[in-house]
Amino acid sequence: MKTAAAAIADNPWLAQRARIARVTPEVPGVATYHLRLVDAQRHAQYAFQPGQFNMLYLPGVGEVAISLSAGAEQQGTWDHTIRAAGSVTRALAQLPVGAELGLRGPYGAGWPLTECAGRDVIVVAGGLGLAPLRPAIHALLAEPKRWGRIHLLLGARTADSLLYPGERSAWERSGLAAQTTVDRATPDWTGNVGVVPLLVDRLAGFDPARAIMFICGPEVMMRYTIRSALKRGIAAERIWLSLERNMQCAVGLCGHCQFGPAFICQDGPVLRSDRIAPFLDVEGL
Amino acid sequence: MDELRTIRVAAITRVEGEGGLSIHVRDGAVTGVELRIFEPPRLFEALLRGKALEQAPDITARICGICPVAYQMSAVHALEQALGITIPPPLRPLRRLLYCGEWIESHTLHVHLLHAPDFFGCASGLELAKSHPEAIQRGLQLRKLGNRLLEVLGGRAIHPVNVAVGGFYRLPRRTELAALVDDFARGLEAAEAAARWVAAFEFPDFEQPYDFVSLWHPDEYPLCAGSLRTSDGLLLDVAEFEQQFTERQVPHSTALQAVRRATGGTYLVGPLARLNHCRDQLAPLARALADELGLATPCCNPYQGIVARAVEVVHAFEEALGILRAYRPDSEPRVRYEPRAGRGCAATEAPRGLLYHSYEIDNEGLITRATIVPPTSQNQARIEEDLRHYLPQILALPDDEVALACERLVRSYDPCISCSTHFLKVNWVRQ
Amino acid sequence: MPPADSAASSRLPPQLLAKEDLQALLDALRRAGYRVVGPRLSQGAIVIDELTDIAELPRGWTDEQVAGQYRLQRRPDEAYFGYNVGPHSWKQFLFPPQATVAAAERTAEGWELRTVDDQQPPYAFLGARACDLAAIAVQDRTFIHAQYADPIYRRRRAEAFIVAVDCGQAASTCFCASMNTGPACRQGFDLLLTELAGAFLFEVGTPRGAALAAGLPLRPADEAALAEAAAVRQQAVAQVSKQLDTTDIRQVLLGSLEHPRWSQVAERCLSCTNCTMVCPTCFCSSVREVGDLSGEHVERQREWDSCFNVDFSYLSGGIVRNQIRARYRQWLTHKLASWIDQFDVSGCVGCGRCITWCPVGIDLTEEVAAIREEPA
Amino acid sequence: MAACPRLAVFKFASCDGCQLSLLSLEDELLTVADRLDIVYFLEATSRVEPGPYDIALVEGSITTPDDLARIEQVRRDAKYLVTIGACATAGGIQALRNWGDSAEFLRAVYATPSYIESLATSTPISAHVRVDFELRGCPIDKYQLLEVLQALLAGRRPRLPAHSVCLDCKRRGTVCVVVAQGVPCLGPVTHAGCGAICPSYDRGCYGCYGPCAQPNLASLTAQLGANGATPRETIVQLRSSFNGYAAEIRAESDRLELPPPGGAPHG
Amino acid sequence: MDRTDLLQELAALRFTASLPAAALERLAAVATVARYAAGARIFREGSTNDRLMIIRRGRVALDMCVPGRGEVRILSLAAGDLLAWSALLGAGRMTATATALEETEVLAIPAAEIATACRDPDFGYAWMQRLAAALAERLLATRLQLLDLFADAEPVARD
Repeated sequence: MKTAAAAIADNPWLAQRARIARVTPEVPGVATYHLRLVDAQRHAQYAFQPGQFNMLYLPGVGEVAISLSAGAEQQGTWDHTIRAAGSVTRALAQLPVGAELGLRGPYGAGWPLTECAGRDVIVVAGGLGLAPLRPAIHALLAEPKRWGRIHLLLGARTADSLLYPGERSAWERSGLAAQTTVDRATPDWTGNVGVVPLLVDRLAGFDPARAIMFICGPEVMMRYTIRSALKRGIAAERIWLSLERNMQCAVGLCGHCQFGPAFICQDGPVLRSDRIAPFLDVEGL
Repeated sequence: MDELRTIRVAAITRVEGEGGLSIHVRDGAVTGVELRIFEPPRLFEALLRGKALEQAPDITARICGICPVAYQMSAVHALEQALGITIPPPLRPLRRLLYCGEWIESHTLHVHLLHAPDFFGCASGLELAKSHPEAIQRGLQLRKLGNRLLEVLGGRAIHPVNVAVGGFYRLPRRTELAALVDDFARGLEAAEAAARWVAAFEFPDFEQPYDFVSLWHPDEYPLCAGSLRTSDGLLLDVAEFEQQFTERQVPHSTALQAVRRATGGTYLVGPLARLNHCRDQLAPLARALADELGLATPCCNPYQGIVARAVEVVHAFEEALGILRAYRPDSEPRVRYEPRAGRGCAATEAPRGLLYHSYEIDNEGLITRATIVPPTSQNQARIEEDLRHYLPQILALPDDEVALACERLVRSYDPCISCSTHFLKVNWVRQ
Repeated sequence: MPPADSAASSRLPPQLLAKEDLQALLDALRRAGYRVVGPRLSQGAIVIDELTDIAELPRGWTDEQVAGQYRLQRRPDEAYFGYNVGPHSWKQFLFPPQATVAAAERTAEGWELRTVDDQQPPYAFLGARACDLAAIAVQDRTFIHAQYADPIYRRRRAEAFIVAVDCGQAASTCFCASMNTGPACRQGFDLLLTELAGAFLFEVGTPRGAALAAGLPLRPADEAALAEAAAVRQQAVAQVSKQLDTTDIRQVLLGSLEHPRWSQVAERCLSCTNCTMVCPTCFCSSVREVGDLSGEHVERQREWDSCFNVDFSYLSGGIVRNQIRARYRQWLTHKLASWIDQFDVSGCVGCGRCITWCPVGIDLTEEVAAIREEPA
Repeated sequence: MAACPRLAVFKFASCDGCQLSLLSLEDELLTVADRLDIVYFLEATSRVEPGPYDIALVEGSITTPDDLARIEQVRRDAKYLVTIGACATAGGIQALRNWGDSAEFLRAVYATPSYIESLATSTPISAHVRVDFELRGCPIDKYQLLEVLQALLAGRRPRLPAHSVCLDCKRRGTVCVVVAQGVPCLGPVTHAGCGAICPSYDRGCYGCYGPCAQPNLASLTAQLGANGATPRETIVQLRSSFNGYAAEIRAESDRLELPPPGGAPHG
Repeated sequence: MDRTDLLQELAALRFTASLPAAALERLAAVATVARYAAGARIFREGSTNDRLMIIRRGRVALDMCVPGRGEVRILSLAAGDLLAWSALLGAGRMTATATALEETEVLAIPAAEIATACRDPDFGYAWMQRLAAALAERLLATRLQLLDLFADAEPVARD
C-alpha cells in the first residue's frame, strides 16, 4: 500500500488532497471553488496550461472533469467554476468551505497561446464555456504586446447567466473588446439579443488573415460559430475549440471520451477545428 | 347483558404474505376464530396451465421467496414422476443439500429475527440485537451460511436457478463445495449453541392433542421423499394425499384450508410433526442434542416449535457437512427425457411443513392441471382451532394483551405469510 | 513502447521438447513463481484458466467455429494444441475485468487517498497464438503509452512470461493474415512451441526464455523436425480463408459515417457487448465508486465496459450514441480506423472472436466489405 | 434527508422475496438498522408507525381494489418511493393473467370465486403512482438494494447499470451458452443486475431482470427462430416470465402475434 | 451622402457586399440615409412600411408583442444587417417592432424600386440570392435560439 508522494508519479489513479479555500457564487447555479492543495509544497509547485482540466473527486460520490478557470496567480488558489448539474457537482455544492476533496491533474491539451503571437485573438464563449477560457484571457491580457487585438464574444441564455460580470469590465479596461449577447432578453436588458455566431458574423476590427479563434460552449454553438468564422475568412487551422465528453480516467486509458480520431481527455479538450469539425456534424458520434 | 367482542386482525394467503385474524366472543365464550388470509390471490395453478413443464420449478419458486427450494423440489419430483424418470442416485444428496440450505436459511430467520423477540418482549430481531447482540449475530451468520449454500448450489439464495426437471442444470465443482466445509463445521457448533439458547426460553404451558402429519422415511430425516405419516398411525403413499386430505374454501380467506377428508378434522404439519414422527432419523448430533435439551416426544406445545426448528437447523448442518465432504461430481447433471403425457404428484418437507404438488402434462410437455397445497393452508384450520382452545385461558386480559398473546401463538407456527411472521394487527370490536 | 523483444537474430537454434516433457515446462514455470494459465475445457469451450497439470490441457480436442457458433469436437489425434482461439483472451489477466484502482478512507481532517497495489503473482501464459501476441502488443500501446501507464497492466505485463504456440490450423473466422498478425508467431514471446506429431519444436525468444529453457530436457531439432514444423505452419496459412481488405481502410470507414449499412447492421446487432468483451484489444472500462454504509471507506473499482452500452456515452446533455447504429459504427470505425489515429496501429488483430461470439453472427469483415462495395 | 431517515417496507401481490433481500444483508443488516429508522416493515418488526416516511420500499403488483387505495396512501406518505422487484416494476408473474380470462382463473383455483376480491389485471406500481426509482429483478439483488439505500442516504442517484446480462457474463468469464451450446438465452436483451447467474449454471438467462436499455428483441427472436427453437422453449418464454408485462416485451409479443401466455391449455 | 459614397458603403456592408457592381449602382441610385436617435421607434409591429433597410451604423432591437407579457425582445441587429424585409412582401406589414438601441443610421431603399429592379433578371437573381442567404442566416440563428443552447452548458464537467 502506497500513500502520497511516491505513488503520484507512477499511478494516474491517485488523487491529491485538496481543500475548498473559498467559494465565490457566480451566476445562478454556478460557483467558483477556490481550491488549495493540502500539501503546501504541491500547492506551490502545481502548474497548468490554460484550457487544461482536473479530475475532482468526492469519495463515495465520484469524479468529475472540470477545467481550471483561474490559476494561483489570481487569488492564490486553483479555481474551478462549476454548475451544480450532476451527482458530483451537486454534492460539491453542498460541501462547506474547508471540506476536503481529491484532485488529479492537470490533464489534456490547453489553448495554444504560442500560436497567438502577433495575431488578433477572438475568444468565443457560450454559457459556462467562458470558464475554461478565462485562464487564457488572463494570460493574453498579461502580455498584451505579444498579440494583436483581443476580442471576447460571449453568449448566454439570459443576462444574469453571463459569467464573470465584474471581471469582464476589468478585462475591457485592460484592452479586451467584449461583446455579449443573450438568448432571452428581460425587459431591462438593452444589450444584444441572439446567438453568438451572429456576433461572429458582425465582428469588426480584426484581420481574418491573421486572426486566431478559441471557442468553448455547447457543441451546437461551436459548430455554427466555426461556420461563421470560416465565412469570415478565418482558416480552419486557426480555429480551436474545447470539447466535452464523459471523461473517466482522464489519461487515455478508459475509452469513454472517444470522439472520431481523438481522445478528448488526452488529445483535447482543446482541439483544432480542421481535425475535429467534420466529425461534429455527424449525428451520434 | 350480552357482551359481544369481535377481535379483528387486519391482514394471510394460500402461500405467503399478509393475513389477519378475527375473534368473536359472546358472553365470555369464543364463538368464532377466523385466520383471515387476504394476501392478493396470484392464481399460480391457473397460470401454470399451458406452460412448459420445464418452467414449473422457476414459476412455482415465485410462490414464496422464503422457501422457493421447497416449491422447486415438490415440482420437480412430481413432474419427474409424471415423466416416468428417476434422477441419477448421485443427485439425491445434492437435492437434499440444497434443501438443507433452505432449512437453515428459513429456520434461522424465523428463530432469530421473527420468533425469538416474542420471548424477550421485543418488537423485532433488530431490537433484540441490542440486548442480545451475540445471539442475533450468531443467528445472522448461521443464516448467511444457509444462503451461501443456496448460492453455491442454486446460483442464488432467493429463487435459485439451478434446479431442473431431471436433476440440475450444472453440478457444482468439487472445489466449490469443499470450500464450504470448514465454515459448515463451525456453523454446526454455532447451530448447537443456538439450539441451547432457544431451549432455555420460557414456554407458555399450552398443549393440544395434535394430529401431526409429515413425511416419514426409514433411512433419513424427511426432506424430499418418504411416505405420509399421521398421528393416528397411517402410513400412506404420497399419491393418496388427495384422497386423505381435502381443501375447503372459507369466505374469510384467499387461502384454501386443508382438513382430513375422512373426519373433517384439522391437522398440523411442520417441524413439530417431523420431529415427533422422525426423531429416530435425526443425524446423531442433532438427536443427541434433542435428548440433551429434554425435548419430549411427542411434543404437543406449539410454542416449542422454535426448539424443533433449532434442532432441525443442527440436523441440516450435520447432514450438509456429510454431503459436502463426500461430494464427487461424477454424474451427468440431469436425466434427458422426451415429453409424454402423464400425471405425477410429490410432497416434500418445506421448512414449514408438507408441501404437496400434483401435475398433469400433455404429450408436448405442457402442463394441463396443477394443484399445490402449501403447508400454511394445511395448518390454517389447526391454528384457528388452537386459538379457540387457547382464548378461554386469556379472555380476562385486556384486549391488547389478548391480541398480543394470540399473535404470539400464531407466530409460533411460522406461518408462511409475511405479516404473521411477525405481526398480526388485531382489531377489537366491542359490540 | 517496449521494442519487440525477440528479433530473429537473438533466437537460439530451434530445439525439441518431447511431448511427455511438457509437464517439465509447466513445472519449471511454476517453480519460477509463475501462476500458469492456459487452455482448459470448460462450459463447452476451450477457455483460459489456471493449469497445474498437463493433463488439464484439452488434449485431443478441437473446435469448429463459424459466425455465431462454436462447437467442441474430438480430434482424430491426441494433439495438445489442435484448436483455435476460444472465448477468452489473455486480456483478462493483464487487464482484469474487475480491479480496485484506488481507495479513500475518511480521517479526522478529511480523506486519506491512496492507490491499491495489485497483489497478483506473475502470470505465465501457455498457448498464446500469433494473434494473441499481436493483441498484447496493441494493448501495450493503450496501457503503457508515453505519458501515463495503467499500473496494473504495466506490472502484470512486465512480469508475464509468454509461451506461444504456432497455429497448425485456422478456423473459418480467422483472418490474421489480412491483419498481418499471423498465423505464425514472429515476436512477443519468451518461448515458442510448434506442435509436431511426436514432439514440440521449441524456440527461445528472450533471454528470460533462455534461462527457463536451460533447465529443460531439450534436444537439438533435426532437419526432419524443422520441415515438419514448416508444414504445420503452412497448413495454418493455407486454412486462413477469411479476408479483410485493409487498403485505405481508415479513409474508407471515416468517409462512410453516413453509410446506409450502419442502419442495416443495427437491425441485427443486439448491442449486447459480446464482441467488445471477447475482443483481445478492446480496453474500455468504467470506474465505480463502492462505499460502505458508513461512508468512511470507499473503493474505486474499475470494470470492463463497452461502447455498446447506452450509458457509456452519457453526457449531462444526454446520451451521445443513443442508437445501436451509432454504437456499432463507433465500435467498428474505432477498431479499424481511428485506432490508427490514436495508436498508430489497427485495433483489430484478425482473431475472429467477435465473429464467432456474436450471438447473431455479425461478421465485421462482411460489414467492411459491404461498405467498400457501395461507397456512400 | 432527516438525520435518521424513516424507512417503510410495503407489500402488495408478491412472494416476499424482495423484502427478504433486506433481511438477507446479514453482514450489513444491523448497520442498515442503525442508519435507517425502520418504522414499518411487517415482515421484520411489530413496530408499526404511520407516515410520513423518507423512503418507502414497495414490493408487489396491484391486483385488488384495496391495493389501489393503499398505494396512493403510500405515495402520499413517502418522500421517495422505490419499487423493489419485478412484481412492483413490471407486474410480476401474476401479470400473465392480464392476457387471460381472470374470472376463469379464479374459478380454476377457488370453488367459490365470489369470496375473492381481485382486479382483472396485475399492474406495476408506476401504472398508478409516481415512482422515484425502480429496482429490477425477480428477486432483486441485495447489494443493488444496498446501493439504492446508500445513494438515497447520500442524496445522489443510485448507480445501477442498464446494460445487458452479456457484459456481466463476460466479466465473470462465463462462456456464452448461445454460441457454445446452442442454448436459448435472453441475456442479450435482459437488464443486468443479477450478476449473470444462469449462464454460469449452464442454462440460458430467463429474463428475471426484465428488458435492458434499448433491447433489440426483434433480432433476438429472429435468431432464436433461426436456430430452430420452438416457441415452447424460447419466444413464449420471453413473455411468460416475470417481466412479460414490461412494455418492450409486450410490444415484441404483439409484433409476433403470439397467442396469450396464460389461460386455457394449448393457449 | 452622395452616390459615390453610398456605393462605397453598400460595397462594404455585409448584406450587400457580395452583390455585383451593377446591382450596387441601382441600389445606390435609390437609397437614402435615415437617422434615428437612441430609443427611437423605426417601425411598429403590424404597421405598413414601404422601405427596406440596411443598418449602416448603430444597433436595432426587434420586439414582438405577446399578450399578457408585453413586448418581448427577439433579436438585436447591427451594422450590415437587413431590416424591414417584410416591406418586399404583400402589404409591407411589419412582423416586429424595431427600436434604435443607440444612435442608428440606416440605408433605406423603397421596396417598389427593388420590385421594379427585379424585373431585370440579372439584378433579380443576384438580389434574391443575397436575400435568401440573409434570411437563411436569420432562420438558423432563430433555430439556435430555440434550442436554448446554454441551458445546461458546462465546459468540461461531466459526472
